[in-house]
Amino acid sequence: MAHEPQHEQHYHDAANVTNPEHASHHIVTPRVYAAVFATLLACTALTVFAADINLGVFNPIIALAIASFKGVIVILFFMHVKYQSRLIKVTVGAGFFMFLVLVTMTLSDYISRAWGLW
Amino acid sequence: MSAPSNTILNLPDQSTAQLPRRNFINAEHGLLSWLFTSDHKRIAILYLISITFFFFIGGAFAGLIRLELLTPQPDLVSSDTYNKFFTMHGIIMIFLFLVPSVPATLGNFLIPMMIGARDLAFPKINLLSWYLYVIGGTLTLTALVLGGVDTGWTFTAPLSTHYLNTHVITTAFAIFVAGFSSVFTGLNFIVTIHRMRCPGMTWFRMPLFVWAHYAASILMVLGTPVLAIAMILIVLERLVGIGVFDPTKGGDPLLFQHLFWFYSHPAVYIMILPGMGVISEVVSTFSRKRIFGYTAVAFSSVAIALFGFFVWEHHMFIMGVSNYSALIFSLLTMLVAVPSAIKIFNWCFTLQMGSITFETPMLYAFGFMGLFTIGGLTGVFLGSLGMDIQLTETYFIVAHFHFVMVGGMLMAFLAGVHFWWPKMTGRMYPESLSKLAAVVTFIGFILTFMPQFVLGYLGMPRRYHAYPPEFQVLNVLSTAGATILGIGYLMPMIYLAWSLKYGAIAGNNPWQATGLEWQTQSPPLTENFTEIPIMDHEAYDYDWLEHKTADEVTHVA
Amino acid sequence: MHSAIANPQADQAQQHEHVSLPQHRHHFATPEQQREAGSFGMWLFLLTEIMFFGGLFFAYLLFRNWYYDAFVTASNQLSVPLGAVNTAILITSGFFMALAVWAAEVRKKNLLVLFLVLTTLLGFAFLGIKADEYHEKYEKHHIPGASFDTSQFINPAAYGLSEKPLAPDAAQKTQLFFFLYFAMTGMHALHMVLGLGILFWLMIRAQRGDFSSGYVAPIENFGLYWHFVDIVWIFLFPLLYLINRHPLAH
Amino acid sequence: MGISPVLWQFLVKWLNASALFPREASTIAPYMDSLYFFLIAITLVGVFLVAALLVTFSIRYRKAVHPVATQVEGSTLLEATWTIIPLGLFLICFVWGALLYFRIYTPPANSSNIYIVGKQWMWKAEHPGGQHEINALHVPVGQPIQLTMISQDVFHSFSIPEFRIKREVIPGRYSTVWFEATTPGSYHLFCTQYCGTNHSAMIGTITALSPADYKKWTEQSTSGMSLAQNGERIFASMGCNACHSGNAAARGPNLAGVYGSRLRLTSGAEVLVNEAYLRDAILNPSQHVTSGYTPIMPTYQGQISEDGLIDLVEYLKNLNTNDRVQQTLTTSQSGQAAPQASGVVKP
Repeated sequence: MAHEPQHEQHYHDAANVTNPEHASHHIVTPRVYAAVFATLLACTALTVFAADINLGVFNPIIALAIASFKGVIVILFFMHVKYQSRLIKVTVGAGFFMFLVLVTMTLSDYISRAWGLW
Repeated sequence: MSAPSNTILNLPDQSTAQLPRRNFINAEHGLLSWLFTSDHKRIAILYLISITFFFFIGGAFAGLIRLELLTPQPDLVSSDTYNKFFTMHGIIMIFLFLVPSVPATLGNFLIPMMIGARDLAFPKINLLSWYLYVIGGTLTLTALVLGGVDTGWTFTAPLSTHYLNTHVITTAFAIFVAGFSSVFTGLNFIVTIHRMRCPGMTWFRMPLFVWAHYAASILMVLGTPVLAIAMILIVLERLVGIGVFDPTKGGDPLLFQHLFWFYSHPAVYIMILPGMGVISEVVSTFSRKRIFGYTAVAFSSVAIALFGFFVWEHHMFIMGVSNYSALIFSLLTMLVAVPSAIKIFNWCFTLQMGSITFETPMLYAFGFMGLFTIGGLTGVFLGSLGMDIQLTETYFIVAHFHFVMVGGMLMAFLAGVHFWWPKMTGRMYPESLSKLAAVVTFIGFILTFMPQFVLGYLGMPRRYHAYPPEFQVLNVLSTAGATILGIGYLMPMIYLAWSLKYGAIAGNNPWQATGLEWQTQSPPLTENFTEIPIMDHEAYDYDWLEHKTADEVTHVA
Repeated sequence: MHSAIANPQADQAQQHEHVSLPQHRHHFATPEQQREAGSFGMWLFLLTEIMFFGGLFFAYLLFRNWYYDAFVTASNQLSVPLGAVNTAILITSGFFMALAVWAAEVRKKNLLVLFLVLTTLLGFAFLGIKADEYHEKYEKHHIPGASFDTSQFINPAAYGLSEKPLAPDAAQKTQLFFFLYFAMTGMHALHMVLGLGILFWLMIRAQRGDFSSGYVAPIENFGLYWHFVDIVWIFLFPLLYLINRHPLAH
Repeated sequence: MGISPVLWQFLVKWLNASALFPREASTIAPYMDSLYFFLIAITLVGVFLVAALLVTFSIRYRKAVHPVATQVEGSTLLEATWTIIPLGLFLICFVWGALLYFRIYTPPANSSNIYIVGKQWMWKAEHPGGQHEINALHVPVGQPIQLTMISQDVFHSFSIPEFRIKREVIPGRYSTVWFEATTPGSYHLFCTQYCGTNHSAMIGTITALSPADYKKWTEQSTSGMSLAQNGERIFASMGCNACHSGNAAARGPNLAGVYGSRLRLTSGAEVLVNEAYLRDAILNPSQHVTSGYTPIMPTYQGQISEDGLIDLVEYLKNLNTNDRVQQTLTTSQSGQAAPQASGVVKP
């Protein structure tokens, strides 16, 4: 079932030079899905477990790290981004980048409000 | 190129000229064929009609506002009514006119044609986006008919959430829905520009109009959802009263400001970027010259889109944000002014060594360049932290954004409508009348908004129903200008309608322009091109145009 | 450069006669172009969703930092077992959705329908548990608004809880937590409900055999949507349920 | 033919008032105006440059004169020029503006404080000496005045164009601005942030008086009780003194001399005690528990008005010794039964 992602029977249209990022289609096997699924379940258990230990400031960091890891593997495998064109990868990146802009730039106000006395 | 003349206008022999027998307008008949169309050109026409409708409603409110401000006393209407007037003026003009104006009409019509595609990537979503716009517009009108809303278009919390009893929820919902219309338009454009370009149409062969729309679409897709969530929070706050924005319950009213301006600052670039695209096309065509520094102009659009996301806090400099944060945002604001300066100078130098003619679109484009320069540079006043203290929330800021939005965007919109009118309808507008309209608009505009800069520095606050008598003279000047401006806007409305039936037949390419949209018949076929074109030359290649053989024109007689 | 007109459709039709499908729309040169455009469009839509939830996530982040104690106490009122089970259910639902995409791609109609049904059932299970949690909040007067009651946080001992009592001003801030809890999970649930509606439509079309001949774009794009909803929950779960689960050690 | 009388009247009116620029009536005004003139100069140069280019090129390269365009690709040098020069100018505007901003929002140490409370649709000014004004503010010339402002409801904005100052008045948080008037006279006070129905009626008059006149005005318009005295009364009547008595065994920290000091909180943070801190500690006490104390103070959110909070803050600012606190406490304890158990968390 699985094809190599590059250079196989899917066509590269010579006339359509405008789409060099044109990616061939890739079918992910159930085995990969199952592995990802198992990892996700394990991570869920891990995050519940980690929440019960007092690690101070590291609790939220670990929780978010696990959540981010889960999110990334869902995006890469369930959502096929690993096998997609660079355009899609950049698009996904852009979404999270803008979210970070929203958070960090807004926080630049909230964090430094107390610095001055006004 | 024998006898020098003052025009490039190249019309077919009017005694024999005919509109193409088959085109997108007569392809199907009946109202339903329009309401259920998936043709991007027909949707563009639907948009054109609906935004014109809302423009004149918004304009009527502007007229009423100026009329009230003719005298210092609050004599024409009550304070509440006045507040509803400027709120409606703002909401209608921004969300229902400026944001969709160029992208949803000209962009919708032209982007597929310019990149050699048969339609946008998602025609049904395009139609859906028009329906969402109509629903948003209808809800706004509903709020208006039910008694109006007086939050100001900025919906400042906690005023909008706890202290007003007008139709805030209806209006917020209207903006939410209209916002999704804009998201879908932007999404459609991005996918179309990435995926639907014809063979040979590389990124750097695209007209700058397409680049500008690409940049604006990025802003629409990434910015608008944040406005949507801000509006939802306003509605929930009103319904449940929960206090995210209420300081007595532990919330922060500035959080709303952050979320709101995260969209609403990029929104001004959503409004102006497509206008800049129009100006690039017009200036190039009427000076018969490739745009000076094509790449710089293209990248400056993208730079504006990117930097546009990093400057929103300059709307809040005196609102109690951290002073250090204000420093960062002020610096970034200065940076975002640079790409606009690049564009202005590149347009100017496009004229150099050109062969310039002065048709109506070019006059509007000149108007744009002058007014946008003033509008842009007065923006630097407001981005400069200390100066902002004196100028913000006064008529200076009103004048500034009207210079950018009306002097800039509306001029560009009119330039574009005149420029592509022959393509969209197959007929010419009356040239001398339209030149008069362009001049009247320019004079009216200057007279309306120049006095407001002075008023602003004198300290007259915006959104004031009554004002101290010493400000009257300048306000009278402004109202007088608004009257002239109103005439300037009514004129195109009338003669363009007239030209639909009586205008001269335009032929395929009356301006001898290079874009792919001009190489096909006017009005175009439903499928745009009988065969998908191949782009084998750069954008704005006037040599190619001159040597192009007749059979390269896609034409169905 | 004299021949400025080509006919790529004809060329491609020669190269790829097998790809001519009834779902192919006229304005796309090739089905491949159509499919890529569809998936790219879906991704852009998901970007808007990221920014949409982003606003809520930022509000959460801000108030959690300002009113940490209130958020911890309020968060401890949520049931971790229910939340964890729901996470597992949603992940499983996503797993079946991924398998459904695979089944469509390898053109196995019955498997596709089966996986779609399983996805849907698990989606409903998630919403059922969520509804139960909402109901519990309702009974405890933890729904923000007029009936919101903070006494449980001010005097937990009277309710048989081992929580650290909150000062009244801090206890009021628990309302912010619950508001964000309902806003975020509610917005997430709304996306689930819309998704389930689309799933029904997809099941009917799948049963009809629409997706068994190589035309998988709707399944694929809906899969993206469904996984995105998963991801939102993957972040909501630790943020809302697991803020600080060891109050005595604190 | 002459000018029509209506128009003439307008012109006279306009020219008699400040025609293009407002009067300079504070020490900040000249700084603001010089930046303004600099920015206007940039704008004029920019506009004339663009206009000159447009006109020159339009005349020299119009079709009749220049029938065939010469294609030019661009010029990196020229483009770099009009990237770098505007950037440089804009950066100057940034630095200059930032310096001015910090000047306007950083009150000098010797400034005297006046409290402003904004509400729909009026301004209340409260002088420490107990003078209360509505939609008016009397200030002395030659003395830096700091305004500590708060809103009872929505955003307002306190603007005196002739002084070139403006600051948003925020609900739930003090904001400050300062000025030093230079010329006696009366000036406009505007609310510039849209605040509802009568936004345009939320105006007032600033009267700058010579020091002698100001002294006279102060004596004439005193209400007889200073803000601090009023605050002391509230302090006693709300039962604050029961815990904040200054005794070693008191349940609340000693408040004498707390203003201006640095406090360590139970959360570990170290904060400077200023007006904002004092106000917030009264409304959200559990977030401002001084290290070594337990979070037993109830919130006074909704129980004291912003004016009352100002009185309390002003009282605490001037509280140097606990003598009077303990005195009041003894009287109130002997006079009646135990005071309201205000320090105890309500069940």
